[in-house]
Amino acid sequence: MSEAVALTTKKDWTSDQEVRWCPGCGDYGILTAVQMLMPELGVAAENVVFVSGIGCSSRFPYYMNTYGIHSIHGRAPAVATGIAVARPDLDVWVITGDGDGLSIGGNHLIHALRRNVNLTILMFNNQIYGLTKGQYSPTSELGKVTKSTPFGSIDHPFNPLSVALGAEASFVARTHDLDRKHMTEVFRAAHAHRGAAFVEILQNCNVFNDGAFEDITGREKRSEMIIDLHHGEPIRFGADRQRGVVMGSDGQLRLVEVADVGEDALLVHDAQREDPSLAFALARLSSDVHSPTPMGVFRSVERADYGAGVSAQLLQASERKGPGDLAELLRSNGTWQVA
Amino acid sequence: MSEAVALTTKKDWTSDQEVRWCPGCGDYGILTAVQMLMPELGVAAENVVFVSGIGCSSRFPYYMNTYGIHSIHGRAPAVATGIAVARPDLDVWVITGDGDGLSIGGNHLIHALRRNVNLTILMFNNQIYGLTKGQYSPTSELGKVTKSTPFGSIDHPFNPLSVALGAEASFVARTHDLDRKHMTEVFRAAHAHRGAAFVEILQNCNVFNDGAFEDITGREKRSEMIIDLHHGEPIRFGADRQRGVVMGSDGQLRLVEVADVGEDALLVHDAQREDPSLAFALARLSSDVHSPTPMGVFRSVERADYGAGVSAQLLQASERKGPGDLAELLRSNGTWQVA
Amino acid sequence: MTDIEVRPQPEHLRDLVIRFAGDSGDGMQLTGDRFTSASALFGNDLSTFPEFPAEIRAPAGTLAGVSSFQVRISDHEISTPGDSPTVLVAMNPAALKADLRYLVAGGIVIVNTDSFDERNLAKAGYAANPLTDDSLERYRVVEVPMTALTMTAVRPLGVKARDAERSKNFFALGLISWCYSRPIEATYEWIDVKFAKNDMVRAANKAAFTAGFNFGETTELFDHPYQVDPARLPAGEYTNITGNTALAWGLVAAGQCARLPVFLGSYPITPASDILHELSKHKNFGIRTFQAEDEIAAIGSALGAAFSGHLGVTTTSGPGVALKGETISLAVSLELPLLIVDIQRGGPSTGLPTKTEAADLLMALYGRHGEAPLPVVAAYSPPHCFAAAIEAARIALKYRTPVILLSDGYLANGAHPWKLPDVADLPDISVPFATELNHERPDGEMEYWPYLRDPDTLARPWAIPGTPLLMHRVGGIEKEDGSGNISYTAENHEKMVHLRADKIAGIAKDIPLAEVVGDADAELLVLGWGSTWGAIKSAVAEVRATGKKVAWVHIVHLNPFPSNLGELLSMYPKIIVPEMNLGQLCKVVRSEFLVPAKAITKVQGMPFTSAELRTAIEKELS
Amino acid sequence: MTDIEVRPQPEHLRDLVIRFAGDSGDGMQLTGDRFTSASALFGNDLSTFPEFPAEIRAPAGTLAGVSSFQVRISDHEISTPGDSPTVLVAMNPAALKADLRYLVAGGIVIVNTDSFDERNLAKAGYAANPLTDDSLERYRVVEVPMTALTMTAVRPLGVKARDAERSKNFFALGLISWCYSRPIEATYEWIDVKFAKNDMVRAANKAAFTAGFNFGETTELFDHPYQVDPARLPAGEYTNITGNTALAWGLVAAGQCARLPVFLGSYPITPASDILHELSKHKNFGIRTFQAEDEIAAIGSALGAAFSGHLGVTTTSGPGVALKGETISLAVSLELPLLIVDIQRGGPSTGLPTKTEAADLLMALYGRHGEAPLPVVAAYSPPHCFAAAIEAARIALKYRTPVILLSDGYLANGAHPWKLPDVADLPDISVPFATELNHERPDGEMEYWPYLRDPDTLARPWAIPGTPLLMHRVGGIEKEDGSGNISYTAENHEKMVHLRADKIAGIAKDIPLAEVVGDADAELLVLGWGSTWGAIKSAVAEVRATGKKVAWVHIVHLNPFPSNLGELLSMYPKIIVPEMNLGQLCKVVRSEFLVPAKAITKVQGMPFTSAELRTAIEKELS
Ligand SMILES: Cc1ncc(C[n+]2csc(CCOP(=O)(O)OP(=O)(O)O)c2C)c(N)n1
Ligand SMILES: Cc1ncc(C[n+]2csc(CCOP(=O)(O)OP(=O)(O)O)c2C)c(N)n1
Ligand code: SF4
Ligand code: SF4
Ligand SMILES: [Mg+2]
Ligand SMILES: [Mg+2]
Repeated sequence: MSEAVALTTKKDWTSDQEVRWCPGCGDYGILTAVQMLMPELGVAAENVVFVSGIGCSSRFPYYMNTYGIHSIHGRAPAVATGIAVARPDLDVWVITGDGDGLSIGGNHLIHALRRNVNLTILMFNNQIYGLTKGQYSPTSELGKVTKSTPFGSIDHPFNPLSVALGAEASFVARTHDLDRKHMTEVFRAAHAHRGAAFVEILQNCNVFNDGAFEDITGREKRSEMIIDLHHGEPIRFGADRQRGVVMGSDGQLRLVEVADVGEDALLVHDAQREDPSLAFALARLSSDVHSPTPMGVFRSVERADYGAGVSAQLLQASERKGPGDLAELLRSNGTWQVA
Repeated sequence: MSEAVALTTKKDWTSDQEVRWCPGCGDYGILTAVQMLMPELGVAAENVVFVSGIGCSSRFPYYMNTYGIHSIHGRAPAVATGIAVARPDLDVWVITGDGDGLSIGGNHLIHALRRNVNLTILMFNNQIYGLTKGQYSPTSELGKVTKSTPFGSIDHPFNPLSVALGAEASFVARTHDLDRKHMTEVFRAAHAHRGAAFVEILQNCNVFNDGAFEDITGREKRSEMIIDLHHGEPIRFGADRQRGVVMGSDGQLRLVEVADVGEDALLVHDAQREDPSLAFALARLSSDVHSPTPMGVFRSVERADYGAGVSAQLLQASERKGPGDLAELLRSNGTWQVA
Repeated sequence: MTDIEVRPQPEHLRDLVIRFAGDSGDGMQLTGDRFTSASALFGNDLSTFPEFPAEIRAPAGTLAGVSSFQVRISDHEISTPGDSPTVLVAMNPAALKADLRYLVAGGIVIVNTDSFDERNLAKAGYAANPLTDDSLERYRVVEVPMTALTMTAVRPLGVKARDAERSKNFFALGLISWCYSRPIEATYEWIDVKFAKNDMVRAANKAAFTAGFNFGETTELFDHPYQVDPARLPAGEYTNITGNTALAWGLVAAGQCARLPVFLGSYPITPASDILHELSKHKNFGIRTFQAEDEIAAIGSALGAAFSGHLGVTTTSGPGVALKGETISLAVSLELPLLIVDIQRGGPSTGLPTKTEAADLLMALYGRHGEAPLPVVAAYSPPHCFAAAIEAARIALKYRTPVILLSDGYLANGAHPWKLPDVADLPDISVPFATELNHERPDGEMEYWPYLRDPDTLARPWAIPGTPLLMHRVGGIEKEDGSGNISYTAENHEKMVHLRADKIAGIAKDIPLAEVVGDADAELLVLGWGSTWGAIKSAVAEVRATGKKVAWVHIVHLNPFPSNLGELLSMYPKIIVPEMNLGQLCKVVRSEFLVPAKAITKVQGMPFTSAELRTAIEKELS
Repeated sequence: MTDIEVRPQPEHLRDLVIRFAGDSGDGMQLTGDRFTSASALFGNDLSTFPEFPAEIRAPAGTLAGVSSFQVRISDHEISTPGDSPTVLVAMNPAALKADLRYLVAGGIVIVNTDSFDERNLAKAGYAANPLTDDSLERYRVVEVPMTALTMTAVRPLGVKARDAERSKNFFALGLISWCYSRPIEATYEWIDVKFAKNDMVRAANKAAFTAGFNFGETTELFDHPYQVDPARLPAGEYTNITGNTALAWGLVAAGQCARLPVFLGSYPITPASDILHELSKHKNFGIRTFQAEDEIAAIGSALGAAFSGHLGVTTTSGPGVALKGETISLAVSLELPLLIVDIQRGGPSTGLPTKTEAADLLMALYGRHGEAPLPVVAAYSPPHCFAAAIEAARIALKYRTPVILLSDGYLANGAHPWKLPDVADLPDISVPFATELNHERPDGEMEYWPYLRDPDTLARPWAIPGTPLLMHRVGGIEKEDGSGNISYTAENHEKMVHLRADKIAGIAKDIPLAEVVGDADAELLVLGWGSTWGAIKSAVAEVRATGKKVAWVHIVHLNPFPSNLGELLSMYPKIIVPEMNLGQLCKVVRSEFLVPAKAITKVQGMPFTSAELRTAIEKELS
């Protein structure tokens, strides 16, 4: 497609709708990152569809000058599946939140991932229900005090990446709203992936859950707290890349000082491995957002894309039987003549 | 409770309802295993509730002489959560199928697991929709030809254990309908676990998916094809326990000949490890049911049980504020007198 | 088979109702189907009524396990499978016990005596053997040791005992084929095709069939066979079709007539699953079938496909429609074409999954939050499911609205001959996609307004992804009339609520007027909808045959109603509405037209018999 | 504050309607709330009507971002927040632009002049500054540089400019408090508590409040303040309460009155979430609140809790009820007590989430597959939500049935003084659990039949887990009358369908008769339900005050209807039914009673004004 597409700028991808997020909301940064990335992707705006559910994050499609559906709570992956299966020629994005995508919409999400529907799924994880004014979400930490948990939440949270990996996702990544460059790289890779690409974006809700990710995303904290994953490279991090990750023969990942174990002992990241176990282990490396946390592309493996598969079966059928003939179909169970 | 409970036999746990599964269905064996286990569990029948959704497997509660609800398709975990949270004193079991539990009911299942609701969940996985006469299910293999996939399924299947582990399950196990002894051990362990215990049971549907698991569960095949997991023991299998599992420094599990690597190199199974990554890797060891497949308890870790947590908050509240006083509550926003 | 020629002359019957009854494992559905096809090809008019348990295979020999297939064949036009069979084929005691009650007094019972042993009698709940006590004296009992005879015929082929026994339904079919002079060649051919893959089974079934046929002839079973001549149906080419097949083909046709690819998002559920099965076979028509994870995803995907320019369809039964309510409400708000097919079954809740009912009408009309009106269309016979599907699609596409199409378990599984339409005569229901900017801004710039309506139909334009310049966003929040931008203003909301209502109400202009069948000047009007059509048709005919006057209106469009319905209803002092529910359409017409309509209800998981309706009508007339 | 003593004598008003309008960030809801509380404690009767955007914080300064709070206070009993304010406090141009239309001609506009700069005027879409052109000449405009004055008052405390500016709503509150002679001590105390954690903010708000109060007094703002005397309400202890709080407390009370623990399974949704929030605070009442993963799990868990012997409740709004339909149908089949609370909002689909509507009635009555009848109860005022919750629970428990309780966004967020009931006078709605085997088998053995009904109420016994010997299974498949075993037989199904219907219909015997308010002998009857109560009440009173006759019946029970409703309706030649939908109750009474009832509809996301209804009534009378 790309060559056919005229050069565009951020402006071309920006709709005329006024953006209605709270001042300071992390969503703005994500919107900008996407609007600035689109011109580089070589797709025509008329071939792009953004589908969302309900939530602050789900207002996103209104702000993109593309086709879009602001559907209902939790159902975006289902609606998007219909679009991607009906029209494999389209570039379909799903915008969802931690409540929209993991609470009410959890089932649609994991099925879209397992089927590997060709969707670029961005989950804005702010660990809270924003639009409904601050109840805890499936990613809120234990003990969280919110409007619906005045004595603290006792719900063990989901790790979105574990859920996705447990659900056969072929592409899984994580980024955060404060680093546009990182977001852009991750989004580009997700978009390039054929099939379902799941991206968790740590997003700050400055009104109902301000600073949730500060411990790892804060400018001064990042170098020590963010473990940036690169396929084929030993996993190292820290201001001087002095720390690393190793796998023990007991099947447990551990953080180490590179000096102690030597570069060669470090685990080499393999995002393309068929078996999702390594990606899963990396996703569990930090059980919260207060210790060193891997970011980037955890998993990216090739697998037949669902919509293409459906189309292929149609093609085969027509090739085998020829295009459908209605008159013939009506006679297919045997007929008789009445004179 | 146990000492209070009178001794019972299988008969006491068998309801007067006639069993309506197809002759030869794997469900019979599972029912027998459960009915024979109950007397050993030291619970009184009146404190036990079986909850199911819809499906052949979901007819199960009718056959148990306990309290029971045959609810609606996919919703058993939600209904059971209400029971277990309202009445932590009860012993609540969930019976579901691969369609009931992983297709329409997937979301309720993963949320019950993450919350660690005190439920013993038995999923009858026959890789087919039985009750609706044979459509493919979320666990059906690629290419499966069924009533709804005359040209073969193109849906990449779920691995039920991966889904459960990705959803924070604290207890995850697998067994099969042909080995009552193994089922009994696994069910006993699942029941003993406080919190959500998820058990996948490979079950043969001899009418619509006969022999789906034969390659691993067939009497003569088991020794070479079933890897029986035991906490704290090196993972070995084979007629002469000649094969084993090792973890490479690249984070990949491999099957090996024990002779080649030596006993000490073998991976020691640790079901009690906080990090679910090892259990996950073991769950991915076989990507189908035609190669050596681990069975038994993959994961069993202690974590606060949800219903108990809810009750604890109620208790704390009463202790802090004293029992609720309605008259006081009505005045809590300030009042004024009109003479 | 030359010996067939010399057989005694058959006695002619005008009409025959046979009920095949046996254990779920006995293959009665197959037997009934074959008998039906043979009769269809022979040219009889016919109507079938299969009944089977909710369990896949309830315990063998029990009442719960009985599976029956009732078929009526005749030499004249008929519209029901017959109130009560004249012949009952009972393969085991449970079948006899369960179905004898339906048999006409003096009817023929053909039993497989081999199955009447202690165990089976006990399982069926018989204290004594009904064949030996006098409990069957009111009937003509024909005892045939079918199992033994089948064995003798089949074992020589080297078939194992257990398998040989399995062929006994073909023995029964052969026997009945002789009794009622059915052509047999077609059945031999069918067996060849059906069991092509398994020589042994094929041979066994053929042998059993032949043995049954010859047994009828050689023994003194009846002194002569019977014969039902072909019916004088309107000239044309016919096929025998069930409602679900007709509906599936109607959807295929709708796609062709609209020149759109069809997208079916569905989740299996009895009795709707067969539509998914049928459509999934026809991928060469460009039909995409998607088995979703649940009903909500099914309709969600169909809605997404509709947005993308496909004919979006979702098929289900009552419980599924209940789940789809929120998404249907979204579809009403998005104003996109969408078909929701509800094959009704017994409720509430799981209810009676394999039995019929028509109690989802009010849910179809009102089962959504907010003011969310949509058209409702109901099929009235198995063949009509074809036309109903095309009509529902026509309305959905032309008015950009979700449409609910109602059928039920009785139509779904029942079969009836269908005079094939000429494909060339099918309506063109295609609609144009929007391709141009349609609104001029104050600054003279052109832009696209997704909610700028056609003044005539009030339908909004349908611009699909891939169309340059028409990029736009739609959503469930209230939209500004015209621009479609989010709007929370009071006036706009009221306007949009009325526009959506007026759009649906306006469809009345675009559907056929209701027509009175029978005596326009009668005192009593029978108002019907859906599958009661067959029973009402014959009941009305029977009553009128006695010289009494009665009028009948059967409506296909339940929202909006035909524009002349109110006027028609007001012409009759008495109105009765037979429904397989507690009076749902009756409620609506009473409210709409303030007429004293009276509901005639039956909620038994079974269709009305014409006798029941005849009685109801006569009661009103006297 | 001694200087307050020497102020000029206030002029007495009988009634005052103030509308505070500003940016979402300006804290208008807080200001309005405080003014309301002060007036409540002062003894006025009052009624409030908050309005806010669906966005958390729509862009500052835009029309979309305007948040308003209308409050009416009076010295006599009132039932509405007033049709149009006499005073509008506009904190910025957008607020003026958005809300001026509501103001009575000649009304007072108090504006914060500091916010009327180029940028804000542009954002609000003003070409020219309305304060300088003549566009406000029909009003009395009071210009106050609130931001600047607040700054001067607050900066000395060392507050940062940005924060200081934030206190301007307290300046406005102080100013209004002087103008309308509100007691101020309570507000000082409230600020102390509310901002206890932040000394700086506390001090700032207090300073701003005082500055505003003094500004009113010291400047020549008005030549004198106004005063609204306490209302002569029935003697008793009062609190000011919103519908959602009253409903939540009603659920707490229901648990106490039933001597059952309450289990709330809920999923957050506007405007119902506050009920979840409120109940989650009261764990010391043994109330369990469970925030489920979705609405289906919410009701599923509540149903499970009901099976286990709790008072199961689920709270939601329209979209949630649409999702719960299948489970409600299960609850109908299981015949377990369950409360489904629907706080209605603008639809269809996501619609107008923060605005009110009453268009879920038909869904509540019919939105399920199969014949699945259930009782429907509707609250009519904020305080009535308390009693309505107890009544809904009473019916659910006594008849073992799901009950839908309807409220709406207007009741949910609106506040009204409530004369506290004496807790001792609340009804005992407890029901006994089954503890004994209840059926004797032929062999003389006793067993438990879960569907053996009370001949009187037709309710089935409620045996909860933990009860020895009463182990039993229930499910959604049709059940045999009595034993509750699965049954597919025709007769039993019909019997059960009628039993379920009769049980609900029979509740009519157990609810109060409908009562006529006003002129029993009038020509016209106004039939109302739900939150239209307030507007109908004053409209009827106004019309009658002019000497015309009108009768009014307001029903709380929408299914079944009070047993005398049909008789009452038949007595009036003219019937109008005001509804915030397209005429849903109207549809039902026309059908039930064949009366020519006429719908008066308003679907604007806003309640009827009494003027609108007065006009409607007078139109009918002339
Ligand atoms: C069926 C339904 N249930 C509930 C709601 C109310 N609701 C809207 S958004 C939302 C959660 C939003 O949280 P999230 O998905 O995390 O998005 P965020 O606002 O945090 O970006 C809820 C519960 C709804 N709109 N529809
Ligand atoms: C809401 C709803 N959708 C669909 C169905 C139809 N249905 C009943 S069981 C079933 C699937 C059964 O498969 P599974 O859960 O694997 O159970 P099995 O019969 O194989 O034991 C389906 C689709 C239903 N009863 N309710
Ligand atoms: S509430 Fe939170 S998430 Fe929503 S717009 Fe405001 S800051 Fe962003
Ligand atoms: S259909 Fe399959 S799963 Fe169901 S009862 Fe029969 S054999 Fe068992
Ligand atoms: Mg969120
Ligand atoms: Mg299954």
